[in-house]
Amino acid sequence: MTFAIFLLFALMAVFSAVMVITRTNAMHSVLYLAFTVLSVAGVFFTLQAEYLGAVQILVYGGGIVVLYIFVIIIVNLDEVVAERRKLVPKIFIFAWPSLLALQVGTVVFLNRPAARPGPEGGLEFRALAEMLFTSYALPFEIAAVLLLAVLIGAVFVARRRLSRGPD
Amino acid sequence: MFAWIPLFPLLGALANGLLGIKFFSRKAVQAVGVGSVALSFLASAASFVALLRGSEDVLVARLFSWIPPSLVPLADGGTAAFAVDLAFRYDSLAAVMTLVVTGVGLLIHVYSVGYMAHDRSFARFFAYLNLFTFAMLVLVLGANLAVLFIGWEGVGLCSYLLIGFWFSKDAAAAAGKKAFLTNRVGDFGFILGIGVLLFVLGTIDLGSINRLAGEGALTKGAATAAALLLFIGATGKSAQIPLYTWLPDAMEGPTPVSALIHAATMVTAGVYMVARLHALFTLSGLALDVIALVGAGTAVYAATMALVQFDIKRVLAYSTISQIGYMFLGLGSGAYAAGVFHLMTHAFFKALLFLAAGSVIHALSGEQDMRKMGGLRSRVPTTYRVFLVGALAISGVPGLSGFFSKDEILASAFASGPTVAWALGVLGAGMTAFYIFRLIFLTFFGPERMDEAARLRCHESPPVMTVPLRILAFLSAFGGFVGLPHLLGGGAWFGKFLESSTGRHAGHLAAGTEALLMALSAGVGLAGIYGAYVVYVRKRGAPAFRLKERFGALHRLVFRKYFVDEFYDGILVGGILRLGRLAGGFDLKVIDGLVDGAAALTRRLSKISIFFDGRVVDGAVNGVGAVHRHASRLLRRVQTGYVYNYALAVVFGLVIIMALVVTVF
Amino acid sequence: MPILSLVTFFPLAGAVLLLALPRGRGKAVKLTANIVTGLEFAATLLLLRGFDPGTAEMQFVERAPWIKSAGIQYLLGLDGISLLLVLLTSLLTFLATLSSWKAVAHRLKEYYVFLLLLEVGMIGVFVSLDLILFYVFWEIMLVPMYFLIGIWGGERKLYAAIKFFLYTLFGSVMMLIGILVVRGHYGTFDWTAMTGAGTFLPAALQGWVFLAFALGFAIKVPMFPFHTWLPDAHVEAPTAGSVILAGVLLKMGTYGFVRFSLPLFPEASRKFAPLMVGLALTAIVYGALVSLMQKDMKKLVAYSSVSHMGFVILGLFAFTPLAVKGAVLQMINHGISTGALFLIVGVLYERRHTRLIADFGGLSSRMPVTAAVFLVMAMSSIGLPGLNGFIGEFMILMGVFPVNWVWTAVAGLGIVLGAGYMLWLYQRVMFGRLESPANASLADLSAREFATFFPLIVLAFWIGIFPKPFLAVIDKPVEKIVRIIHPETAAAAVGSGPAEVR
Amino acid sequence: MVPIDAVFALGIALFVLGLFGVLFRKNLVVMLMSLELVLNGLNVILAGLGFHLRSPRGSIFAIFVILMAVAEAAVGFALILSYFRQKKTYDIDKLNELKG
Repeated sequence: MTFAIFLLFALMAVFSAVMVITRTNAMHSVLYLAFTVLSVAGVFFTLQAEYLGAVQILVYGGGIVVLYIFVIIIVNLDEVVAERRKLVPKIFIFAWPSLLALQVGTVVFLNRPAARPGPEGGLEFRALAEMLFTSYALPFEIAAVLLLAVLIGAVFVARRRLSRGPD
Repeated sequence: MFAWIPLFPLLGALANGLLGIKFFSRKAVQAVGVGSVALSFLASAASFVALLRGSEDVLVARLFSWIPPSLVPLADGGTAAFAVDLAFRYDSLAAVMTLVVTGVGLLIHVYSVGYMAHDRSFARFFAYLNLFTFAMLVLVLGANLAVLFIGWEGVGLCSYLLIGFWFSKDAAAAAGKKAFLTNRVGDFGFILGIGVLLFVLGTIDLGSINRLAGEGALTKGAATAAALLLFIGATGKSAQIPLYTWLPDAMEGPTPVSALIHAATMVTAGVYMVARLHALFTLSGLALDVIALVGAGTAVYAATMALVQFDIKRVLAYSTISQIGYMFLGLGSGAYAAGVFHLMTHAFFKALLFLAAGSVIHALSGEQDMRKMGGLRSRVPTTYRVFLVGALAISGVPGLSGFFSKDEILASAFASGPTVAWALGVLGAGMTAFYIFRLIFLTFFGPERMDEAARLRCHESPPVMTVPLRILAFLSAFGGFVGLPHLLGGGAWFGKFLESSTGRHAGHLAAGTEALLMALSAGVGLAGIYGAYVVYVRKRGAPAFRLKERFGALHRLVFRKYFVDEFYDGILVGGILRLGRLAGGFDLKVIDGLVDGAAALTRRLSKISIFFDGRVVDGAVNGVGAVHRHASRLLRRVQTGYVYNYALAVVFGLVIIMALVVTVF
Repeated sequence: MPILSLVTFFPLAGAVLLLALPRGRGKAVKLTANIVTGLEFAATLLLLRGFDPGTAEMQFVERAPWIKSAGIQYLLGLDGISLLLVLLTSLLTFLATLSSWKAVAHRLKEYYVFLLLLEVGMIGVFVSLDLILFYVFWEIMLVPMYFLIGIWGGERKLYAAIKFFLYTLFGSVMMLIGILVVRGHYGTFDWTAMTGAGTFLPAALQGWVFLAFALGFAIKVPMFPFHTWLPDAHVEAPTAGSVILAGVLLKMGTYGFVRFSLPLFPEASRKFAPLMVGLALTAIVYGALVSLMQKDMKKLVAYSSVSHMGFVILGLFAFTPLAVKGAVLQMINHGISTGALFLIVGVLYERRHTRLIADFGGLSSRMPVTAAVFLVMAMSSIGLPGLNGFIGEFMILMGVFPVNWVWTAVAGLGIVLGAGYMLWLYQRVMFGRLESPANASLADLSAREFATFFPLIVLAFWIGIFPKPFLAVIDKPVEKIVRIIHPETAAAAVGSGPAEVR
Repeated sequence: MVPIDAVFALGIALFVLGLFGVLFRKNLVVMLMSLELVLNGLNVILAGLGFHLRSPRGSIFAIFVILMAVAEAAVGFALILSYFRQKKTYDIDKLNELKG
């Protein structure tokens, strides 16, 4: 049963991902991206990562995707029609990522860890929180600082150009 | 006591060089310059007296450890601690040398006060001159080969600086460089010689080398190798075949310099060095023969060139080369004391000749071409008289200093040297007399050939120049009596005095033979003078012109100095320069080409496409290879500057890494 | 007191201080930089106070765990060899800073910051005893040098900077692989533990690791045929960059050989000695030949460095104590004389904005003090007895002779050629007629410029006349290294008591 | 019960689709979106492994990845905005400053 739901979400995710990268209109891409993100959140739920799923919806769906929409509205440009890659034969663009996927797949499938027995019915939030704030306290703090830096940096980069006035 | 001798010129050089150029008046400069050498001369004299009175034959003053000991393996499988002390050694040989250097040096310093009076760089000149005196004294006092080498190179440096003293003259600057470089070629041998001695003996201390060589601590082969290598150094410094070409060019320097460095002292350093290591050289008969033959050969060879030169200083320069050849002939015959004796008398009369020539040049406002002189006898009488004394001395006229020393050399060559060398020596003696009197006749006799302006300005030199000339003339005339041979009732005192440092000369001749040889050498000298008289005075140079026409090619050959300079410049120097250009091209084309090719991918990243294109194309055109071009053309396309292409590169890198991971795990 | 850390990171503090200064205050920036490098030099001099020349062991050792999981330590220490190089580094950096007072006009602050960072890297290389730490400093130093060349360099600065960077990076990557292999054998990155272990890598492996290290070092030295980055980097670098490049950076390669290759891979060192010596001899003659034909003063001096560094390698791989000591001393000598020569070229360049020899001539009459300084340094470079160059070259030549006289002979050839290019350069620049009107009004050395040369001149004479203090410091470490390479000869020397003095 | 292989397959699929997007598209914004896809693919694998091994670590790492995605998006947008203000385009083909 769970697997069926997983498959459903997975197919939705893949489909909308394909749409994301193939739409010529950026706004359409964004919408499909939102779909993908939500589907992946669904996948998370089927994998009993409820907290992660929640974060995915809140942060990705509510934050990042909305941000994309804003940006597209602000710059407000249509997709350039000609999709043209310079110089590099297209074959490489297919070949290398595919090769990479193949390799990753080989590694991952060949090195599958044995499943650890455990209670069905989801991981406890408590365990996650405890681990996050004890073993991973330092990375957590660093991540916080990173976010702060990004905040300042982004504001700075975007603002300084503005202050130069319209050019 | 004797360790003070070199100190004064050093202080003088420092004072004049560092302060004098800016702050000293002319008077102060000359007081410091001349005074320091005078003090040094006094110290030498005092040391000499002390040596005569004292019971010690050898005094050693160890100043401090220069290069502290380090282990080196030796030829016999052992190890030795190689250490060099900055130490001075004073014995009879050093005593003679210091007296000559400081004595003649002092006179030349005094002379320079007058000669250089109008030069702008007065202080610099005296600083160099003092520095030279210092270096020369270090050379003759050094207790080991390394300290000797300090002086050896030091005099070379000063020679370089003084030849190029008028550095804005291109010829002077080039001549200085040539002198230094030629000497360097010799030093190459010298250093290897030191290496051999260190390797087989484990020491480079002069006293130890002589002692060990005397004890037979080294094989004949090793001795020959060391001796010949050191002799290469000597040929450079003393301007012998094949490294003599720098000396005539060195005449670009001021005349006092030519007198001091290129006649009296520095160029005889090779002679001194061989005499200093007499025990080593004695061990190797081959080396001695080589030295004797090179010496005799040079003596004649240089004399032939002196016969045809017109530049008054160049004649003297070739004469110097020739005379040093005699000294080496003496050394090569095993008569070390005789060689040193000639070194001393030569210092007197050649310094005299140079300074007198300088006086002539001074009188004619810088004219050096003898074809524009003539008839100067009455215009510069003092100069003429002293010049005549010097000429007679060098010609070997009996009674003057040159006679005694040259005769002693020829006698020893006859007794124990190769006979060919002796014969050449006699031939050279005649030529010597001829060319020096040719010079006198051309300069002081005959019609006045200078132009009107020069004739009017022509004047005798001031006393500050003529007094040293007179003193040198006195020494040239009578300096030989310190070595008056037994045959003439003397005690050969000079040779005896030197015995403690250069050993006793083995070869002895019967009194009759000796007398015969003496008569022969005197006769040859007089014949040479007469020949010159006939050619240049009685026939007014006519025979010379006829000879010149008759043997045009030969004359041209000799006049152009056997084209040796051209050979050296064209073949050797030119060859080296060509090699350098080749190497530079190799660097640029091949190595860089390879590097460029290999690094093409990464290089392109660096956005230097314009230059690089040129380089790639050039490289290809120049035959680095078409592969190179194709590879780079392919790779160039990768570097588009577009972000996604770089992203693709990243993916590609990931693929590679993953491939590694897949294969490894 | 962790004096080595202090010495190493003091310039870093200076750099931070500089960053804090406001941008417009050029003079304050210059002053601060000069004071910092001056203090740094004084601080390195302090090392002399506690230094004991009587031991071959590392001194002032500081040890702290750094990356525990990988067994990497923060391990500093110094012996006589590194001491001299540290002193040379701090002195040359100080002089380079002083020499840039007027030469650098734009981006002052960054310039001095990079200079100081460079100093951190260089000193770090000379004092670190953990291989990874060494590697880190080795790489750190690349970055500021890259920028110094790339930003303040000449026309082809980018090309030169990239070439420099790639060449040396390539070399150091090989070295890193070598380091990891070494660690595989010893289980530690600790140099003192490795040399104290008494075992070495298996012979076959040693060869490969030696080559990996050697490549890294050889590129830095630079040995023939890896030398072509040097002329470009030198020509394009600003004066201070050239001084440091020639004076210190090249020494890092030879230092690497002395510190790591010889004691850690003695068998391989012996095995590859003919190769190394062959390359060194090639470099000596080749560098000199190429120097002869250069038209650009800086290039000439750069190629002469190739030749001189060949001497150092030659001395190191002769393995006799005399030659190795000579080689170590020659590193210092080369830093002094070539550093000074680059400073002189810088002085001329500042005045005329050209480095072509043909643009000069007859300067002696306008710039007598410069001419005198130039002469002293040219002579020092040529190896005139009484100046520093001679001691090193002489010791090397004499120390090499017993091993193979042909080596000495070939190297001697280099000395002859060395005099050739240097004197020819001197003749063309300083002698002759003053023909170009642009040269007629050149000013002689200013007091500041003279101050940059003065310590170098003093050192040149000092080492030339009384080298004992310098040689005494390196005596024991060098003998220890030679003992590792040639246990049998050292044993013989010890067995027969003090060597026979004749 | 979800088999881990399926999770891997989904993750890799999203990852590669994202890569294609980055490589093919020339619209900067879409390129950034594709990067999000890549990160999502990664997150799926992380979550799957966490589930598979009964460990909260999978989620924790995924949270950090999301965090990074946020940061990347923020900086990316800032750059796009300032770039756009200069060039009036977000066509990546015009952005070849790296070529110098």
